[in-house]
Amino acid sequence: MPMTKSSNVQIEPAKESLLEVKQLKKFFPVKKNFLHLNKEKTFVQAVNDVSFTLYKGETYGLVGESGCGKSTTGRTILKLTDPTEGQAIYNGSNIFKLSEQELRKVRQDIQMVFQDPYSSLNPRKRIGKTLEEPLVIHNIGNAHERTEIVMEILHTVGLQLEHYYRYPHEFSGGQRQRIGLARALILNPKILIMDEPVSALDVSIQSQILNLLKKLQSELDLSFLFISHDMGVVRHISDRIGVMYLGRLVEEAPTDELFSAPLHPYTQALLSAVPVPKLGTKRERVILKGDLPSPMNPPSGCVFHTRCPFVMERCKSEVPQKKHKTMEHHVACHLYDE
Amino acid sequence: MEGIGSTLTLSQARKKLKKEQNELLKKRFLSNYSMMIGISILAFLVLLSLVGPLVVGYSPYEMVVNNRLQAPHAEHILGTDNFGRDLLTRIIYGARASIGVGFSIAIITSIVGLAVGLYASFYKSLDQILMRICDGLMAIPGVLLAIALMAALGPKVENVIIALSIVFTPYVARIVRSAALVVREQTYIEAMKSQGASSTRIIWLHVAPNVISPLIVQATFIFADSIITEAALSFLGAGIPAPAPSWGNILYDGKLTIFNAWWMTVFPGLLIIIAVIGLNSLGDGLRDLMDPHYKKVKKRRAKAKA
Amino acid sequence: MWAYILKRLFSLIPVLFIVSIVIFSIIHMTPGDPTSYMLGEEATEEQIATAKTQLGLDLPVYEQYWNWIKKAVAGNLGASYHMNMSVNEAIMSHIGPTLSLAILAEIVALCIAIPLGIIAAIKRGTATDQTVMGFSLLGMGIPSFLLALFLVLLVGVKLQWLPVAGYRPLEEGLWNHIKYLIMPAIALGSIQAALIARMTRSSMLEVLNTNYIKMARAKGVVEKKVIYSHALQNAFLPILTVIGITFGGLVTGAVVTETIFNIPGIGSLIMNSVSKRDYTVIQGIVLFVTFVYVLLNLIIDILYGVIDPRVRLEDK
Amino acid sequence: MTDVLLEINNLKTHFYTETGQVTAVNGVSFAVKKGEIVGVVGESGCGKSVMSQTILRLFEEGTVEYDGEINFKGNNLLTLNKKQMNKVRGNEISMIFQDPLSTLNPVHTIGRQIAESIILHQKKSKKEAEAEVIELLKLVGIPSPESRAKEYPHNLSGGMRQRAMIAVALACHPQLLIADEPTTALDVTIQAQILDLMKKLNQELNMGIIFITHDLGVVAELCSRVVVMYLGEIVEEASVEELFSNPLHPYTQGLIKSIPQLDGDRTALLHTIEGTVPPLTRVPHGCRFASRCPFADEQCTASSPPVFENTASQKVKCWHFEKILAEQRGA
Amino acid sequence: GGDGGTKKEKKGGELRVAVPSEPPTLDTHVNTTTISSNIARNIFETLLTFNSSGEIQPMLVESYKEDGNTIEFKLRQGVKFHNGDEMKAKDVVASMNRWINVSSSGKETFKGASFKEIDEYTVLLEMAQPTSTAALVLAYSGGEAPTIMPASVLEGKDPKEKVGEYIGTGPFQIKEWKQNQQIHLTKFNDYSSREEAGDGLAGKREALVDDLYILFVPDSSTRVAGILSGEYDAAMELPIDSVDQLKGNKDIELKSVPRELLLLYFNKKEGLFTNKVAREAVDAAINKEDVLKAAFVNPDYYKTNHHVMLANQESQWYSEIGKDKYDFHDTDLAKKLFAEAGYNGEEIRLMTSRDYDHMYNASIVVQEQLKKAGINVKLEVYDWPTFSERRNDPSAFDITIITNKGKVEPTSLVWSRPDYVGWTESEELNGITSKIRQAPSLDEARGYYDELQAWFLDFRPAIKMGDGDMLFAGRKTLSQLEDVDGLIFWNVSNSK
Ligand SMILES: Nc1ncnc2c1ncn2[C@@H]1O[C@H](COP(=O)(O)OP(=O)(O)OP(=O)(O)O)[C@@H](O)[C@H]1O
Ligand SMILES: Nc1ncnc2c1ncn2[C@@H]1O[C@H](COP(=O)(O)OP(=O)(O)OP(=O)(O)O)[C@@H](O)[C@H]1O
Ligand SMILES: [Mg+2]
Ligand SMILES: [Mg+2]
Repeated sequence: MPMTKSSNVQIEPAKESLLEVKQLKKFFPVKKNFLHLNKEKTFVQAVNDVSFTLYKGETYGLVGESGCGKSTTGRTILKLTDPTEGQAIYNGSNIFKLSEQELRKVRQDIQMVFQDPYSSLNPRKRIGKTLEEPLVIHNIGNAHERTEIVMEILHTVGLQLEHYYRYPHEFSGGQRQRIGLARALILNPKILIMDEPVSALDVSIQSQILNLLKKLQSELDLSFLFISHDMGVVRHISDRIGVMYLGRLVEEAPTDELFSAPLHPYTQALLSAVPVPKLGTKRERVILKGDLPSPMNPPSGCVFHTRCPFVMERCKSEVPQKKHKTMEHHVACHLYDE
Repeated sequence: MEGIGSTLTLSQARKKLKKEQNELLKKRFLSNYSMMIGISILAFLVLLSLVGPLVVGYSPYEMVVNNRLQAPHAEHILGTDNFGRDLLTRIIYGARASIGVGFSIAIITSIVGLAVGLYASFYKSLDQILMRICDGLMAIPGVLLAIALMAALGPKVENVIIALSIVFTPYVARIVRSAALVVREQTYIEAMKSQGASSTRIIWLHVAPNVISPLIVQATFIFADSIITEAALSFLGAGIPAPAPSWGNILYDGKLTIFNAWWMTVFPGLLIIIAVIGLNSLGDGLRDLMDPHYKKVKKRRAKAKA
Repeated sequence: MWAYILKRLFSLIPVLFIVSIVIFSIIHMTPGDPTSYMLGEEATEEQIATAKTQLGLDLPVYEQYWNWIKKAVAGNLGASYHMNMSVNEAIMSHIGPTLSLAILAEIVALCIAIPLGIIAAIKRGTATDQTVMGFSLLGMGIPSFLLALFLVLLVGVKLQWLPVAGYRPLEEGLWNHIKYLIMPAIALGSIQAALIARMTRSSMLEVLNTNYIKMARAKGVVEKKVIYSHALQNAFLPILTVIGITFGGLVTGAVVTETIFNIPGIGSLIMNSVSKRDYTVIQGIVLFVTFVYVLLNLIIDILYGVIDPRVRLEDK
Repeated sequence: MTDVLLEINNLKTHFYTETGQVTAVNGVSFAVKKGEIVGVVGESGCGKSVMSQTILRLFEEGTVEYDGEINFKGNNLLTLNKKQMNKVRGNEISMIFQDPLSTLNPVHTIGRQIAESIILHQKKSKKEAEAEVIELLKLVGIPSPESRAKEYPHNLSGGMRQRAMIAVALACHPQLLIADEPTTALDVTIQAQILDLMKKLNQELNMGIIFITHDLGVVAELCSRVVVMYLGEIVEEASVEELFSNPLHPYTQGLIKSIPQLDGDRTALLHTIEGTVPPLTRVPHGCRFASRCPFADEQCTASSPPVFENTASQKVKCWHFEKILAEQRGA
Repeated sequence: GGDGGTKKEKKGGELRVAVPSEPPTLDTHVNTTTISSNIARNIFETLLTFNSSGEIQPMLVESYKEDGNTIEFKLRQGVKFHNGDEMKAKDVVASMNRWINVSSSGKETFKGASFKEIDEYTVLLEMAQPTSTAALVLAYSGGEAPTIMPASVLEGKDPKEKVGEYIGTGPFQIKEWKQNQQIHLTKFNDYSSREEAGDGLAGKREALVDDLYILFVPDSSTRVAGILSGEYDAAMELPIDSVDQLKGNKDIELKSVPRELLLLYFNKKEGLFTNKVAREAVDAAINKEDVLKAAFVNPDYYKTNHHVMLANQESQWYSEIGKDKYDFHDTDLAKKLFAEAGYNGEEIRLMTSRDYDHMYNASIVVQEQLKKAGINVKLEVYDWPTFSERRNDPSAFDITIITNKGKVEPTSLVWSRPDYVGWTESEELNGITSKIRQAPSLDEARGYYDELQAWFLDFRPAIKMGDGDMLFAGRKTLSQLEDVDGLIFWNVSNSK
């Protein structure tokens, strides 16, 4: 397949872009023993130069190695941690530059489901109250109506009315995850950032939830940023998928294209490693060799070169640039240089 | 999933559930022994200070010097003080002053200290300022502050309360801050932020409930401490104006005669302890009411008996 | 971290400056002046007036302040009006007893409080819990002077085990030193213990139900270690804070105990200076104590971070 | 046979809540042999985690009551005293919790938490333990383990925490490992690595594993036997081959159909099981799945089905299993 | 030579005395506090002194001769200061002239007087007029005692500046003063004692203990506990409420001396009590014995004394005047008198301080008694420095109750001073005072005491309630413990 030149590709605004993340960087300083005075500061480069666009009504799946910065990307977009660099353009303004007041409005539109469902629930609050909270914050309905809404949403995510009065520790992992989802859904957001929203659900409920999400999306024109490890789930829900590795976005493509023709060696390895719930259908796995690199001192050049089966000399020194295969499919890998 | 059961049954179920929860709330409240004990003790004390004066046969100032320091006997149930005044009467009249002072100070310091501690834990720049103010306030001797305030504003109970509140607030603030520093790093606080909750809301509705239990402990301590300290201040002319009784100044009078009149220290001391127990039980009960893990222990006991 | 420490230490300057102004104003707002004590009960008005002129108390307040702060900046806090020594000396000579007493009392308090608080928390709702907490309420409610006097009468007068009052510096032998401090330390310590025990209990209760405690148990860690190494550390911030506060309070607030046991500490120095209106000493002590508190709290704040790595005091 | 490592008999776990007693695990029985990997799947909230924590008796004393037997190497764990129990915990049986952030102690470094059990149970020095910690972290695929060992849980990503948890659990080479959704936060490459590790340990050390998961792919890859739970009960138990080729319980069938596929049409709605799980406070009298079951009839709502044995290795708790079996054969 | 006490006399050892407060200074010339003079007189000595029956005796002088406007003192020879120098006339002149200059009693009694050196061992006091009380005042070792210190200490200094070096001729010398803790005195080995037997403050003085510790113990219960446990060998100012405990202990000897005059002062500059009738009304309203009882608890420890001097001075100063009226109190009369004085319900401020329990307790009772007479009395309690400031402010109070120390002669009683609390100003009083002071002899002066007493009861610059005792106790290991205007620590041995 001939590769288009990266330089002169113009992406037509076929769809209305809703959220645009540009060159996002987030470095965490590494806490040192405070007696070591003179050492240089080191950073965990959790997110390094990530850009992508979320269009209206679409789902952007974010996959990648554990610890590669997916959650951090999600949290940073909402400015839950301060970004080191970069922009997140929503409604024409940079979220990172907003005043607290404006930020709060944006946060009504962009909701987040946290990866860790238990710790994201206040242990002292009954679930009902926790769920009502966003309604109160944004002045929706009166006390009675709010209770109604909450009970409704509990039901929607497959929980019972009784659960309204329970405390978080009385729930199972999957139930908590659904509570997190309910909390994010309750405000009718425009964008939903979901960090592993179904990982703790059994497939039957998972499918209910995924169906629900799809339904909501089509009805309300929602956009999702969907972070997950479950390739099956991602495939099912996403329109486009970004693959991250060690803080960088290495490949981005429409779902079908990614699954049928993954370009980046990491993506290929990833797809090959998915376990299949059928016996005897073991696939040929691309086994990644080499040590896992650390985000504290990522490898020079292409961050994947230490484990890449196709590694070349230049990979070790040169950072690969983004190259477009089609308008929507691009990859950062030297293999596809002309 | 999409089939949200028939709306009718659903709303019925909701109603039933709400009723059930209301009953549970009542039950929870009533089965909260600490709280009940606390409320009864405090109610008793409040009643004592309100109705007591109408019942006793003496005036708190009425003195027969010749009867000074009589041990408890029929005529003076709790004995007499060093001026021959009826101790019971003075203790009853003193209740109003002491509980009033103790309560007001405990409440004021709790509220102000809570606010200061929470905001300090939340905003780094404020932290520097507020905590340094606290350091300074803690360093200024309370007695001096009290004398100065009394001189400036006159010896009134309100001023005692102001002075002692200033003295005690930093303690509360620091305790609250320390607990809040941990709470504010929790993921659920981040979750609230992501929901667009204002800082005020997060601080008061989400962080505050999580720091309440150390606050309660500190507040009870302050309650007791201020009852006693008030009396120490009245030595400097900064307390409840003499010869009005308060538990604290009865105690201090008792200290001078501690070698031969135990009743002058024991009775007011006992009342202070009772009041502390009352307030504390109330606090514990409040705490338990908010503790998601607590009720069950009760349940088990109930069951074990059955 | 160092930057943070430096920043905090730097903040001492404005703090001390403001405190100095505040204390100066308070002192001059307070009626009475050093002469009332200096000259005795039967002093004449004329004597008082001359004394005031001598002491420079007739100057305008700002001038007095200026004269004082000039020297204070250089570390000279002035001379006591009443004591035959400089304020620096006065503080130094009184800090020893106070420190010894405070440390001993804190040890007593911690030895009683932490185990009791923990036991109460573990045995929540049981008779043990109620007994322990009952005692701690007793400790909270009982005025310190009563406890002190009770100890004096019982241990000092009746049993004659320990001297009733007084103070011997460490140079006169460790036992001689300690012997005089045991009773006051117990009197102070047990009241502090009451507060710390309750704080320990309530903080522990917050922690004992968490999942990581479950996890520690799942690892087969013995209960004692679960409590002391896993739960306590998580619950320790408020406890540390009260320890800090009570320790700070011991530096200044042990007035009653110091008086009853006749220990020449900072507390009684403050009280004495206030009742003698020894302005320079009051000012000096307040600055000194502010300094101590800022330092103490800095240490505590740093310890917060050590104990609980989640606590962030600096902005990232 | 003596090669049974763990045998659970009619295990019940009751919680006391305000609204009354809740039985989260209701009469579960199954066994794990030495060196066997048993998968546990089931509805979210069906009691998998509760069951696994019950094995180690981890609930707050006084809020729960256990019933039944948990025989581990011939000893009933429910009757052991604290001291004996502590010898078992972490050493002979260890556990990977579902929720890695809240189960890691926030104030201890990862390294310390892993070293703790090594020092405790293997009586090793601190130094030795530290070296072992690095090894373990490497084993579970955490990059730059030396520096990561010194970090606190909140500094790690979800997957790293989970791997740290796994390292804690594997630290003492337990005879039985209970893994409660150990790989949910891991990407598939790491997951594959972890699964390989478990398999290796399983074979080399003859370690028994109870593997709770929702990922039927993982089950297929790893387990030899599977237990399917629904609302506190085991509804089906089968060898992994039988489960995928011949699921008998309607719930199991529903589960398998609900899996999102890596191929085929991805725009269509996923298959779901109709209805919702009834709350534990209102469990139906008869078959607990009846309200959602396409095969349900009066018998189902009237009385709870017993456990039927289809083959030596496949048991199912359904009145209609024969009908279903027949249908499946026909299909 | 005197043979001292009869009890077993052990030399050496230490004596630990608990006193309630710390002296502001030991410079006796400028200080009126009891505690200060009490400690200082172990270090410093005066030219003259009193024996136990209140008669004037020589101390540092061999002899003295009064002659109209002058008194000539012959100094004892060989008296050593603690710094080793011998006491000579120039030291006496320097000390006494400074004293006349700075002390209020010096200024009052010796206005225009000065000391002159005649030769090395003779000094001459020249006064503006003959003064009957001169020797008395010079012998007084209470507040503002005219003690002798080396001229070298005083030279070149502003007389008003406090002396920082305490060098005297007394039997003890100062070793160390630990602020807020104790004063440590040691035996002065070169002390040259008088030869006469010890009697009161006069006669032989000998430090029988090597170390004398004066411990500052502000808390009265601690003093009691300390003496009970043996921590202290002696303790001053014990609370009268603990008498039972102390008496019950067989190792302790409890003693008391009359010490204080309890007086109610009127603000005669401003307010209701500028009116004599109002002052009379207060007198009628008060039951003095009740007040005394509240202040001094036990009839054994107070005297219902009607005249202005202390009851134990009656051998010197006594007057029958007013004795019959002492018990008089009549609430109705008081009401009538108040009405007559034009009192109509305004608030009367009774000011007191809790730093002195006697004052405070008395005030509480007075307030109650005045209330009974229909007076709207407000009690205002202040700490001592505030009190001290306010009592000098005519607009700050109406009544206050103060305990004053007894004085050797009536004209130095403080209520008579126009600049003291209450501001007593009366030509008549000035007349009587001069008469007493300028009487050619003390006996003659005593004759005017009745006159003074009559004036006091008529004018009522203050109301005298009675006398109160100071309670002190010593362990029985002490050979003796006496109080003459304060405890005496020489000639006391400790067999502990
Ligand atoms: N402490 C508790 N008190 C009361 N009920 C509880 C408690 N813990 C769990 N439950 C209830 O027990 C049931 C089983 O929970 P469990 O955590 O075992 O589910 P699970 O099978 O692990 O589900 P998931 O796959 O979602 O983690 C749930 O319905 C839950 O609500
Ligand atoms: N608060 C923090 N302080 C320091 N480092 C952090 C912090 N949070 C995350 N990191 C680091 O940032 C990197 C990316 O973490 P992140 O949580 O975004 O990963 P992730 O892609 O979500 O991984 P996973 O799939 O395992 O959840 C990791 O190396 C992690 O250690
Ligand atoms: Mg993540
Ligand atoms: Mg679970």
